[in-house]
Amino acid sequence: MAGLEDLYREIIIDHYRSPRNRGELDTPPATRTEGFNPLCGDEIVVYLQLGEGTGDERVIEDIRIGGQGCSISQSSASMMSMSVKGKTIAEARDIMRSFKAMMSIHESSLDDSVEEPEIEVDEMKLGELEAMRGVVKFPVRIKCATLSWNTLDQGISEALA
Amino acid sequence: MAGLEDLYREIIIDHYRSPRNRGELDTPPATRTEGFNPLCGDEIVVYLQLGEGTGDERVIEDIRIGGQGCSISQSSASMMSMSVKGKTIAEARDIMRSFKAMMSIHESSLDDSVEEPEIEVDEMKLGELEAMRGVVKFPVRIKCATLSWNTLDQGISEALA
Amino acid sequence: MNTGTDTPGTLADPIDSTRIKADFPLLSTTRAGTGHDRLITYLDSAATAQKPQAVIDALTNYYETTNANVARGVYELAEASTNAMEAARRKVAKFINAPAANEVIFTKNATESLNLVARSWGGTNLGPGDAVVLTQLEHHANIVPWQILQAEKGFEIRWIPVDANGHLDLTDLDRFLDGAKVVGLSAMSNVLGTLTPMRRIADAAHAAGAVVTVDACQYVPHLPTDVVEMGADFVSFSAHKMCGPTGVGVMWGKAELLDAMPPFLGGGGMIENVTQEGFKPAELPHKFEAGTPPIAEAVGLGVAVDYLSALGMDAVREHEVRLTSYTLRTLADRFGDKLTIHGPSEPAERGGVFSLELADVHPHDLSQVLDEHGVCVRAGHHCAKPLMKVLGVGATARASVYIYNDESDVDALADSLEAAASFFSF
Amino acid sequence: MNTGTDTPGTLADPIDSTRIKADFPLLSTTRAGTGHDRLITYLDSAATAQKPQAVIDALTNYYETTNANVARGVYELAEASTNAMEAARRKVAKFINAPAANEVIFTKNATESLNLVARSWGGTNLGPGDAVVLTQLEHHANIVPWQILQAEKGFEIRWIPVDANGHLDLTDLDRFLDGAKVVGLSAMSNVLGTLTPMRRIADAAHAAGAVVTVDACQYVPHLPTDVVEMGADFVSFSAHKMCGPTGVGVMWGKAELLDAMPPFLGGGGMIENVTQEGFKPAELPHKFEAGTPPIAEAVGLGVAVDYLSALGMDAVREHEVRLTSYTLRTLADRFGDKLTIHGPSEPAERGGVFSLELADVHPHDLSQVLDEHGVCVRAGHHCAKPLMKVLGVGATARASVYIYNDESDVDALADSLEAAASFFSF
Ligand SMILES: Cc1ncc(COP(=O)(O)O)c(C=O)c1O
Ligand SMILES: Cc1ncc(COP(=O)(O)O)c(C=O)c1O
Repeated sequence: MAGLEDLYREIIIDHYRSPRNRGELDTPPATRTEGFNPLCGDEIVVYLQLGEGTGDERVIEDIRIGGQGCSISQSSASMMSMSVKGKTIAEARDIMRSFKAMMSIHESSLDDSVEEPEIEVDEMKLGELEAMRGVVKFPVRIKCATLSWNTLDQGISEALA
Repeated sequence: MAGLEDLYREIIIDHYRSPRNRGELDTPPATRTEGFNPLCGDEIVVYLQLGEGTGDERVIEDIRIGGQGCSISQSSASMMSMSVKGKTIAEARDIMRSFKAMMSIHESSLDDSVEEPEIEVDEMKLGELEAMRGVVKFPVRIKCATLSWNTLDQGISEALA
Repeated sequence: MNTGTDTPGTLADPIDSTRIKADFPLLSTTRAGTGHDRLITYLDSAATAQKPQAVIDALTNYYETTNANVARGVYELAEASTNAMEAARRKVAKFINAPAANEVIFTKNATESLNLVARSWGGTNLGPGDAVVLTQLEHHANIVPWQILQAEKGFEIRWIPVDANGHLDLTDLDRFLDGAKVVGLSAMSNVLGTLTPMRRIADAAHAAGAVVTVDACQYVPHLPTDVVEMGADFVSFSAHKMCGPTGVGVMWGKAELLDAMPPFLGGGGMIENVTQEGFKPAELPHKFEAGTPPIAEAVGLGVAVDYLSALGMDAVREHEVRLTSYTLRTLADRFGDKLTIHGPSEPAERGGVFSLELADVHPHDLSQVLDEHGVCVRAGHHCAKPLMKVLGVGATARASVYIYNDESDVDALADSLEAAASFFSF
Repeated sequence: MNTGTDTPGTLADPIDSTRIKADFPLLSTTRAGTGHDRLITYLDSAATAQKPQAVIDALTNYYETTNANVARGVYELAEASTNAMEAARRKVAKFINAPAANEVIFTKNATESLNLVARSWGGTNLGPGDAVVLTQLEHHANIVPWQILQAEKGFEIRWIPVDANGHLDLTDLDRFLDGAKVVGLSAMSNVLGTLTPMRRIADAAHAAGAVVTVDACQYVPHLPTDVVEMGADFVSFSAHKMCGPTGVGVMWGKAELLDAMPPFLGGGGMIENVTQEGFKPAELPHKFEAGTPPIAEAVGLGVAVDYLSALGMDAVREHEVRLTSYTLRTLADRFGDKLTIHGPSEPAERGGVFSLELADVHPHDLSQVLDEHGVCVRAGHHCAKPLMKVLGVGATARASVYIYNDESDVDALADSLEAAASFFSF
């Protein structure tokens, strides 16, 4: 059985206690996107301010996080905000893909009879986000970890629209 | 276990093969009432022609039976038509009560944990209908036996209305 | 899909029903004191199938080791319970070749599944001037939900007729489909055994702009199922007819349609957010699974799927084609014109469901006598009253076979039919 | 109804939970290899209850000896199956003191029951200008069905507020009821444990001309229930929270109301006749039971009712009042202000459901640590998001007790809470 230390790495607790990029941005020009974890009530709000340009080449000039939830969802959102700030949409999507791959490979391997496509995890892109790897041993919490990323995904679509 | 002979008494088979009062009556002056056994598709049509008078004192001057179904539902309808023809509504209701009591006492005793009111069966009123007693050992068929009576009951209400 | 067979008789039956019967406690043990002091001949699998020990054990095991409410619990037991149910969902998805597991919705039975489609898709997309096309083969479960909706929305219902051999008469298909928005279609008739040309009808329906909702209650338990190949948009079936428990059914639907539909039942588990002002539905499959799902039942269905998959659905189909041939031959040989068997006469065109009429013995009386001989068949309208009317009967006696039936069961049926014929000739 | 208690402490607890635990396999056996190599402390019965051996055995027995589809079969096995289900219906009727067994409708869960009431009664009787009165205590199952209907019918929804102690604030009841046609009311909150003054509200509602639909999910399993005394028109609950199987719920309603309502789901079993032109619904209870019912599950519910009746619901209630006192006292003694317990402080005014907030530890994280100590509690919004908003929290950690819990479970909870407090203080 996985121990609590696998889940609650120090860096996670640190982001939970001192969340980065917490706050709001003026909308417009920024966009505001809400995400819910319907199973537990965690809420994440992502504010996005993109730079000029076209499509995936636009840069995430600023990002702010609101909402409330458990240590995993809040620290994940905080880490996410750091990892994508200043990146282009394309780069942010790359990181997102790697992060979700890290989460979902393990999610599926817990069950029998699953055939989901194996996605390569690009560890280089993850950096500090690697600390979240322990979450996959607690499958119920995966949704906590991915909530902010799903909200970001939706936010990007809205910002580009 | 009850044997088939308990169910298929000769008199029942006789009524099935040679149904009495089979046919239709002109409506109006007669009434026409349909009954269905939703579980098996048996259908009974009861035509009623009441005499003059008021309420329960009116006489069932004529009755005809239509529809289709199994030997039990058809013979029961045939016997019923004989037993109520020429009787007042009040008398017919008495017979009906006795017949249903005969059916339902046994229906309930088949199950545990039942508390239904015990109704006295007035055997004097039943006459030939007594032959139906064997049906109660085959509870699924009770609904076949009571279908025509329930249709009569409804028909009387409609005729009096 | 292989709905036919490869020259039955030349190879051995791929299913050893004697061995299989031993897996089914109700069929392999006598029950003294219950009036059943002998083995019964169970020929009512079209109503509900018996359950193998593995499925019964799965329920016991679930309640003894894993029971907890799903999806909302952080603790390990709740997680195990959720995993067990989601594993069952993936098994079902694979069994019917669904493109994605979240397109598999657990309902309480096929009837709820069909109501869900009618209410949620139909309630949103139908209005006066529209048409819903059904067939005269349909079970009430694929009729009444549309009639309920019709009263509210005022569309027209059209009926594809059945011909004298129990097949759908598609002569006027194009005319029927003109202006149709929905086609409701049974994949196999529960009265006649008719296998319908689903793909042909589905393609025509789609060309006409209609969605296709398939009642596969009698199909999924008996034939290899591929919802994509079928061409269906929605496919509904019940666990209890395929060796699974009562209390759970399946509604498969194309994700793009399901995503666009409003939820059916409201409550816990199907929401993303609720305020006093309103709610936002959750993602698939949860959107359509309000309240505590039939958890143990879904797990049991998963094990039933394992059981059938181990036999192989091609083998199941071949076994039933053989047994159908044997049944049609035996009954014709022994009863000739005295016995009518409704429906297609070609085994490759039908399943093992036999609606019987024996001379002038009413089906109820017939099945009563059969029961006296330990032979269980169903008498009645089989929830297909419009079809009864087409057949010109009020009821039929229906015998139906499954994996655990073999020639000896058919022989017992024939023997008891003879006994009935002689009993009622007094 | 006795919702209070006779001086707890002066007499012995009428329920011997240690003996009772032995009846529940999941609670009395360790499960090596599953990560559960010790007994667990199950404190999530408000989500779902564990099942006694008798209920599990009833399912096995049903499938091994009685399995057949109900109501339509003439043969003995089908009759035995029908009798078993109808006997369960009568047991349930007696358990809640329903005037007639045919007022007891088997559904798939309480959520379906509540949707049935909203759609079938509400769909027929509500329109613009009408009002539906709910309480801020409601579970989503008694909120979302009304919101779905509201979008279609355009009535107003009003909310009876909750006061600081977790009780309903009835100050403005008359104003709320003015023009109301429905009152939807939880008999006991699944978050706060609050017992609501049902009779008072029901009488006022009836005086105002409204019907009362009671969500009794958390009530029927825990207190003696008398639907007549409650003053309710409809009462909904689930089997799985009262030691019964998943996959079956109950909707009780007054016959005169049910008779006047249109059917909910359409299909087999709920009709008296079907033609291509339309259908005529069957009598109660069948009218509301479309399709193959949860047969084994209903039988299992009947056995759960037997089990609870043998204990005596007065005894169950007294046991829980005692355990509630002990819990409130223990937690207050050991944690003081560090731990908030939402809801009424008087054991006589509440059930054994404890929504906890421990300092700044998020409920999810809390329940994760508790699980590490084998203590199962639920974290989240408990399908009561509007209530969460009133409480000013996003989630709570909820511990809930039942017949098999005793002081030792509460002590284990307290120990693990201490462990959590120290783990998160690093
Ligand atoms: C108060 C209350 N109402 C309704 C429900 C819904 O019950 P079910 O999920 O069994 O439909 C629950 C349980 O989740 C509940 O606690
Ligand atoms: C063809 C067909 N459709 C629908 C149903 C309804 O299935 P259920 O009663 O499990 O909802 C049945 C079985 O009764 C069936 O045979």
